[in-house]
Amino acid sequence: MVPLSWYIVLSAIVFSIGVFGFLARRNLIIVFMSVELMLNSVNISLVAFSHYLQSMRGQILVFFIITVAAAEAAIGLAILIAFYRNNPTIKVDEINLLKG
Amino acid sequence: MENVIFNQLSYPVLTWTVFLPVIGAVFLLFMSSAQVIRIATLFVTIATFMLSFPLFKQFDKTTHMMQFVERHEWIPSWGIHYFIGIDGISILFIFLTTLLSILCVLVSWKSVENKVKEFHIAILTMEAGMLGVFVSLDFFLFYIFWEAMLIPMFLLIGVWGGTQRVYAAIKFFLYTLVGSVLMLVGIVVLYFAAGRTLDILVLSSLQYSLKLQFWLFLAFFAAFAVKVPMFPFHTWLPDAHTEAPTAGSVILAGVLLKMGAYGFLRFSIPMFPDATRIFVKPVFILSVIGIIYGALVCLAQKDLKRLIAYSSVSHMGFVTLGIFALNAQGVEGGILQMINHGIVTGALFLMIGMMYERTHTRVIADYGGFATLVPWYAGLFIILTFASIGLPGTNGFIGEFLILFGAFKAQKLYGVLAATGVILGAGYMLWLYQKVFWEKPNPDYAASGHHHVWDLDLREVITLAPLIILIFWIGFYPEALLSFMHSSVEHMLQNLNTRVAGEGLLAQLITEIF
Amino acid sequence: MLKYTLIPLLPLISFIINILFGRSIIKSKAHWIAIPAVAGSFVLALSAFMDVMAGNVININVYTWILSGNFQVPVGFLIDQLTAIMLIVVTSISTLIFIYSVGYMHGDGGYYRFFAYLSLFVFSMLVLVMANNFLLLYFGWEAVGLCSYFLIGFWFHKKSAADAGKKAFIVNRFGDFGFGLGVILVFLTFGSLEYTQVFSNANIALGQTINILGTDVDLITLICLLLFCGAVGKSAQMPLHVWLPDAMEGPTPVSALIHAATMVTAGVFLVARCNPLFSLSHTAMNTVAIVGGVTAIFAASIGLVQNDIKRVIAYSTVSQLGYMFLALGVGAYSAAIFHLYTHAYFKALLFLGSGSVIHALHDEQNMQNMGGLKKYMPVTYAVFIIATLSITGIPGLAGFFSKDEILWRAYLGGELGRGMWLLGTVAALMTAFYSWRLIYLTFHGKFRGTHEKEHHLHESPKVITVPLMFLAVGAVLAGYVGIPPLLREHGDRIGEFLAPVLGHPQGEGSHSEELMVMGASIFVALAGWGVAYMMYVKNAELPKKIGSMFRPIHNLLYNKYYVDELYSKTFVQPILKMSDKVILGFFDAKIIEGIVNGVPNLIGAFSRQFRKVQTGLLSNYGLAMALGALAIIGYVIFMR
Amino acid sequence: METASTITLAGFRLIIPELTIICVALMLLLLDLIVKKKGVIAAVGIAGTFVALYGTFKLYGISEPVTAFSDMFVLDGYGNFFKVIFYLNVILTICISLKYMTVEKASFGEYYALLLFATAGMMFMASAADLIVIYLGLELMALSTYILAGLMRKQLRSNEAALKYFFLGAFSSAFLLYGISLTYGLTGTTNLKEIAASLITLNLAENPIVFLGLIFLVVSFGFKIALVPFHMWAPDVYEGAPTSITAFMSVGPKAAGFAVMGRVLFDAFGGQQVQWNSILIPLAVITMAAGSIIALAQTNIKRMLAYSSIAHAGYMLLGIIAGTPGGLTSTVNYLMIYTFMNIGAFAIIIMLRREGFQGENLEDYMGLAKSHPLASALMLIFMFSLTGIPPTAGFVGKFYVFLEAINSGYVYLAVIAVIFSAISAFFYLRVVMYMYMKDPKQEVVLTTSYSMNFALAVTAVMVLLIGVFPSFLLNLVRVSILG
Amino acid sequence: MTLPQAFFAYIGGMIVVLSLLVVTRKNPVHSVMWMLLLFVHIAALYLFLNAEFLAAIQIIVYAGAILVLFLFVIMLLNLRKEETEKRFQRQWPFGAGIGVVLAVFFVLIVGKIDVIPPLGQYSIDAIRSEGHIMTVGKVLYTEFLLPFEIASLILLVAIIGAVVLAKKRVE
Repeated sequence: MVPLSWYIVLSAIVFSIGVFGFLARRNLIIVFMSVELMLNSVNISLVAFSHYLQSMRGQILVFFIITVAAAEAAIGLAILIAFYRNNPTIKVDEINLLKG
Repeated sequence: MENVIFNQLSYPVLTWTVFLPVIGAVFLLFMSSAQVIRIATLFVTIATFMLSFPLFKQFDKTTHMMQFVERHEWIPSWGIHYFIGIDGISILFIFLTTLLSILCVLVSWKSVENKVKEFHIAILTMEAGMLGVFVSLDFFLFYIFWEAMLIPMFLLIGVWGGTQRVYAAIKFFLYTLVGSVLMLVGIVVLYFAAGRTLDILVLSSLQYSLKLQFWLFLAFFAAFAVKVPMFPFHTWLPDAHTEAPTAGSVILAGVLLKMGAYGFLRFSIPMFPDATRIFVKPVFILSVIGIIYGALVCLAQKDLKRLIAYSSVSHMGFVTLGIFALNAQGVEGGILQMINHGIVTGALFLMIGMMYERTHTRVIADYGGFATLVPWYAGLFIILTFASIGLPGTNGFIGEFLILFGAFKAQKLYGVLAATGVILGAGYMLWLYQKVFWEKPNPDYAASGHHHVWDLDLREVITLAPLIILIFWIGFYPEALLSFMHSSVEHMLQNLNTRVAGEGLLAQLITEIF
Repeated sequence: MLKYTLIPLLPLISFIINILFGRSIIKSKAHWIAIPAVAGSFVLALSAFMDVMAGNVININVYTWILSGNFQVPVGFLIDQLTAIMLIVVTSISTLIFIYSVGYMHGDGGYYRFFAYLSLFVFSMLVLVMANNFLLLYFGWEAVGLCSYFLIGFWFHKKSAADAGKKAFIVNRFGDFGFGLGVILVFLTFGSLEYTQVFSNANIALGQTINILGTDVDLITLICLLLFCGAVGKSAQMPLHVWLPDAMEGPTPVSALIHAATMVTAGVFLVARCNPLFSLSHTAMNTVAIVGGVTAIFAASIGLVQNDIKRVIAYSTVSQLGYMFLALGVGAYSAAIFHLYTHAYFKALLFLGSGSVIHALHDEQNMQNMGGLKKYMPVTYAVFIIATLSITGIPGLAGFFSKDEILWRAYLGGELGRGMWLLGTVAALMTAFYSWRLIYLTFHGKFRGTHEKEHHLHESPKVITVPLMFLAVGAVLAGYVGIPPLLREHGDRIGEFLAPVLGHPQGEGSHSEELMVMGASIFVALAGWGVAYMMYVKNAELPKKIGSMFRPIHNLLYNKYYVDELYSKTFVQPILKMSDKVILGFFDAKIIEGIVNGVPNLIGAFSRQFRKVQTGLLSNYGLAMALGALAIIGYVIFMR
Repeated sequence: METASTITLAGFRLIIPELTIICVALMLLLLDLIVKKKGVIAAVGIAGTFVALYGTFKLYGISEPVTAFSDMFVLDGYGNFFKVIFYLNVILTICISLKYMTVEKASFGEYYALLLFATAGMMFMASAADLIVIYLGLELMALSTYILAGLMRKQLRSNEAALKYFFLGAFSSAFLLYGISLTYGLTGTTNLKEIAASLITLNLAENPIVFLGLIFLVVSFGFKIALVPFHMWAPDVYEGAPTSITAFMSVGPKAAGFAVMGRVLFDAFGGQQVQWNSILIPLAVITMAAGSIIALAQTNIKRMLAYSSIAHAGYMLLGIIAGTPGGLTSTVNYLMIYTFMNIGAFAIIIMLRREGFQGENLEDYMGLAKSHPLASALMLIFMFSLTGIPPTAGFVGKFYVFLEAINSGYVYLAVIAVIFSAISAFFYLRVVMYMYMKDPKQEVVLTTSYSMNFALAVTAVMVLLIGVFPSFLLNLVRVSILG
Repeated sequence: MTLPQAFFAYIGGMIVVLSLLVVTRKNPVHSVMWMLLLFVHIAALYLFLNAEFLAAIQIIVYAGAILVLFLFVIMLLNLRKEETEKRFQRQWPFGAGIGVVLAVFFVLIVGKIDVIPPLGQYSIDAIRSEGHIMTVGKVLYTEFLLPFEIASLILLVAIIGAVVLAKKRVE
């Protein structure tokens, strides 16, 4: 039997990797993928909890998260494209028109 | 409510007095001609002044109780009432405020050409705010008026002021705001300490722990000391006074500065008697420093308005000294001196404003020999000069003497030190008078010169006349004013004396805090 | 009651009318209001004097002036023997000087103003002497100071006049500072400010002490000394004498009325009035005597070398006032008042005479530019001689009686009194010298001024000379109310008249001693005259020789012992400099304003720094969030 | 614990306001295809919101909280009050944006639909009784506002604002989800009430993992209400987004954030007050500090108001820190007042915007009082209200919050708060100062419209009315929240 | 180590490694590819946890839709020069540090997590007896009806958003 904590630790590590990706990468698309990674880590823990608690809630939430993630991806990439049209870069550190 | 006397008149006289200016201000919004606005404002201020007359006629001088009281539910969920009334301490300030407001309108008749409507709206709202402060018997209501006044005053200084007006306006606003927000916290703490009420009468009748009194006294002190202003919180004053338009200076000097001292009388002393005892000494020291410091600074001033502004620091030092003498003479002298200072310094600012309209300079060195050029002006000015110095026969003497008497009675050394301020006061005021009015006339302003100056016209004389009359009236018959305050002051001191725990307060406090 | 109230009120009404309508309506007819008013007061004063003579002491309260707690002061009048005499002196001399002024001030632009101020002064002076309590006295006290300020600065376009007026007022404030505190202390001690109550309870203060800065001070002494402070200021005693010589910037009638005859004697009046208190304190009495004696000789010595005619008389006044205090200090209150009374006449005469001279010379005051005037101005010369004889104490004239009384009482006043007597006698010598010096320089010899001035020399008009004659009569006869008992039994009528208020002087001496004292004073009067005659008539070169021989002393005296310079260097300038440079320039502008502006500036600097945190970079923002979360986790979970 | 319940139509009665908003939003989408005049769309949107408002008032009658959708949705006064805030927010926003969006060349019909969708999201958040609904409501709101922020597609700063908002929003969503998952894992449920029950029955009060979950929840809510240091998006997004949306965002999502924060902290973690206060107190202090201080150096008024809104979040937090129902009430009250004064201020900013003139720099306000006295006077009222000077509503809001904070013993927090509010006075005053005390540099023409005037009138009147007669609002909020 | 544990070890290890690859590859296309593989592994993990339906939508939605969208955008934006530039930004050490610290914190805090609450009714057997999709469907349309509706709105908003923001309009 695999202990619950293993899943949770796995999820935590993936989450941390996602955070790292978010903070470290310059390419906005990869930054976005890091966010997806974080969401997935949450999904892992939710499914694990759901399984171990014998409860359906976690899985349902995962279902919703995936739905939202899809919507987010659509909007996020649309924003990205709209931005790119005006300023052809997707480098995080080149986007600082608004500051101070 | 058996310890107040409800309004005996057939109409809510105090409410009308306070809110008539506001109504007037609202009407001004719909007027466009500058002259009409001026006349309307004058009419409103005079009407307000008239409205306050029944107060004096019907006032019962034999009781310390609040009179003409109105009390209505206002914010029931916080237990806050629309609760107003006056006693012997506040009634005189109503008089002062309504009177000075009229004069402010008169003196601005010609000097304010820019944004006339806004100016008069500011004056009227200012008047309402000041009156509100003096009639409030609910701390919340008081605070509303207290802070609300800042807005029109800020605009008066900042919009119609001199060259440094913006700096002065913001300094004034922030300085006083910092003081009063601390008071706000104090108010809320008091609110809970008193069991969810802000009724000033109830608050004054309760006994608080020494530690609480100590902190609350400090919190209130922050607001009141800045407003007075006591040394070393005074530096907003010269700037504000100097840069404000004449009407603004008059209101500032005449009424606004009184609010701090009024706060001490209405809140600090009755509510925190034990803490008051502890703070008597520091307040005395600050007052005496203020008296001497203000006077010394005056000796070195080169600007007319700045000189008068710093003299206010000195004069208000007398006021706080008297109040914290905590005896009848000191307190009554303090109150009287507040009125006096309002009259005299108000009139001085009026006169300087009038002169500024003619010469467009406030630098003392630009003047000289004006007694020859404008004899009536010089004559009235000398009256104010001597009233400011505190010459017997003028109102200044009665106030100063009573204060010194009270202070001397309470703490001999401080009474003596404060009395030196009288010498210095004569020094700078006479120096000012000599430089402006005596010696050789400045040829620039002579009848043949570039900037011909003319003597007072009828409007200006009418503006000044009430104040001049008051100077002598109070000087020769101070009972006219003093009689209003006797019972209230006596009651306040009685309460103070019965509730003071005795010696060793400071030691007790130290053990309580640490 | 109305009668007594009208005494001060008439001049007040005159003042109000003149000041309000003088400029536009009355103009050069101002005296038509002022003179009747003051004359009316004089008549009423005479009537009041009669009432007092008849044995009625009038004490009326008009209304309650101030009431605060247990502090209560009425506006009320007390007319007793002392007041009655003062009333006569004030109103009579005022009336004469008012008349004199019609001529003297003729054509001056501020004619109406002059009479207005003079009227106000008379009112104030009358309130001062008539008050029945200390605070009303204080009122009059300050009010005469105010008038003095106005009148000294009457020609305010002259800087020296403006300065002098201001100086007079401020120097007086120093005295009044003590006086005011004294009044407060009186009330705190006796519970009242009314003379009758204070003086009848005077004994309760005996033995009480008061703690000042850790040392116990005798209460009654302190009260007396504080009150005496006021007297020192007003009566121009050392060390507050500096204002009086400068006060000569005012028109001469003013000098005569205010700075010789009436106002400056208020200090004497005050001490005399408070004699029940002073009598209780030896220290205070001795202080009064020493201040008086030292001032007498100090001022006289300065007078020896001055060249300004009015200044000489001014120093003479200071010196004579010193005599009066000397008398007060040795307990001879009535002698002091007597001298006050006689002095009023002969000193007013001197001043008005000098005014006549100045008038004739078109505002020339330097005696070195005069001389030989006796042929042009015989009347003036005559009255001057009378006044000089009187002040120097030549027997038979008013000054002799009063001065002799003072010196005799001093002689009787124990060791200290003996010393004071010596000082007084030396001062009398000097008085005689400088008085005659004045006469010789002014009226004898040859005219030393310009020809143009000589051309215009003439005797003054009647309106000036007639009051002079009246005063001359006073200067001769005024003394006969106080003939020493030695010369005539019950001759000291004034002393006896005042006795109910001032008591009888202490001490008894033998006739021979009294004769010796009298002889000594006559001798010094003649000696001073002789020396002056030697130096200024016989041998005109002598003064220069002596002057160069004792150059340092001459300079010292000529520069008035450098007291003004001393005050300026040690007191005035440092204060002005300190307030400008240290307090305003450094403390107010740098420290307080530094903090007031510094805190907002600091916050502003913070603001400008912190906004840089907002880099605009998305990842930085994420970093902040993550760091924040991490910090919270670290703080909350691991630290707690 | 979990029971598969059947579909109950009764529950739909309770979400009629939400349904109305959604239906109107859909209608607007369709209407946009037929009607060319945006005014009509806006009018329909406003009308629909009023219908929803009417529905909410009808539902106010239900005194006891009623749950529906298997306890996922709760209808109570708390939620209803927030819904009123959201309605006001959306109505006022539509009013002020009609002309503005034309000027910005971004007058899309979808704009109004999205506003309503966002509002629907907020409404679900306010009524959510379950973390899942909270998450979904939040995402509905967030996604709509991301789009709205980037609506000015041709303008780089709008793009950038949307981009930053989106990325950071997604980042914070991940935190939220992580928090939800931990909470779920320990308590076995996502229902707020059940969480509270589980925390007690399972003795989890001191469990660090629960705590960790709580922290993550607070972090993500803090992001929405712009608490320092999760505020970094706010200035940039406020500045870049269309001004009307800035107004909308500065009120709506903030209020919604507070709504869920209040619910989660009070309903689910009510027993852990000590713990969450140890997070919130430092956050509140640095939020007030940073907001007030950094705003001083701003020259762009939108950005300045962004920092001001951050500072205000700090003050509002005091009510939650107080930890009593009264404290919560004070926060909600503050939010309502904040709605009026903030949207009013933004309305004035919008009026300055016209073709070829940004009107966002402080310099643009120089001498405004000369040319436009009324607009300046209104701006003055809003600025003083934001400062918290009586007799404006801002003071009532602050006073109530301080009252409750002090009642719970946080005197020092109140002192800190008043000091920072005094500091913040400086930058509000500066706007007044520019308007009244400087001479105009250029001619300023205001872009006005009837709807704009209406919005200004409503906000100004309310700011003054609440300032002088706060009782009606106080009663309403107390009845709503304390029952 | 039991078989399930070994299986978990493999999958878990792979997930970590693949995650790291996703966030560290220079070429975004490579990252997407590694992510695809990652999703497959996660789906496997779901299967392992008896969540077949989720495993399916993980592949279909995530891998099939979202990742394709990513690829599409990457192609659309035509980011050629990407490969020659730095992949990390200046603050990356901070990012790394935070990642590590966060992981350590997590492990310290949640490492000992265990199931305490009373178990729900959806035991493996219960789900098996009805089928996972059936169970999920039933719950979704009854108990989670409201979230489901909201989710539908979210998708609608996403459509609108994508259209409004990305569509070229003629003005």
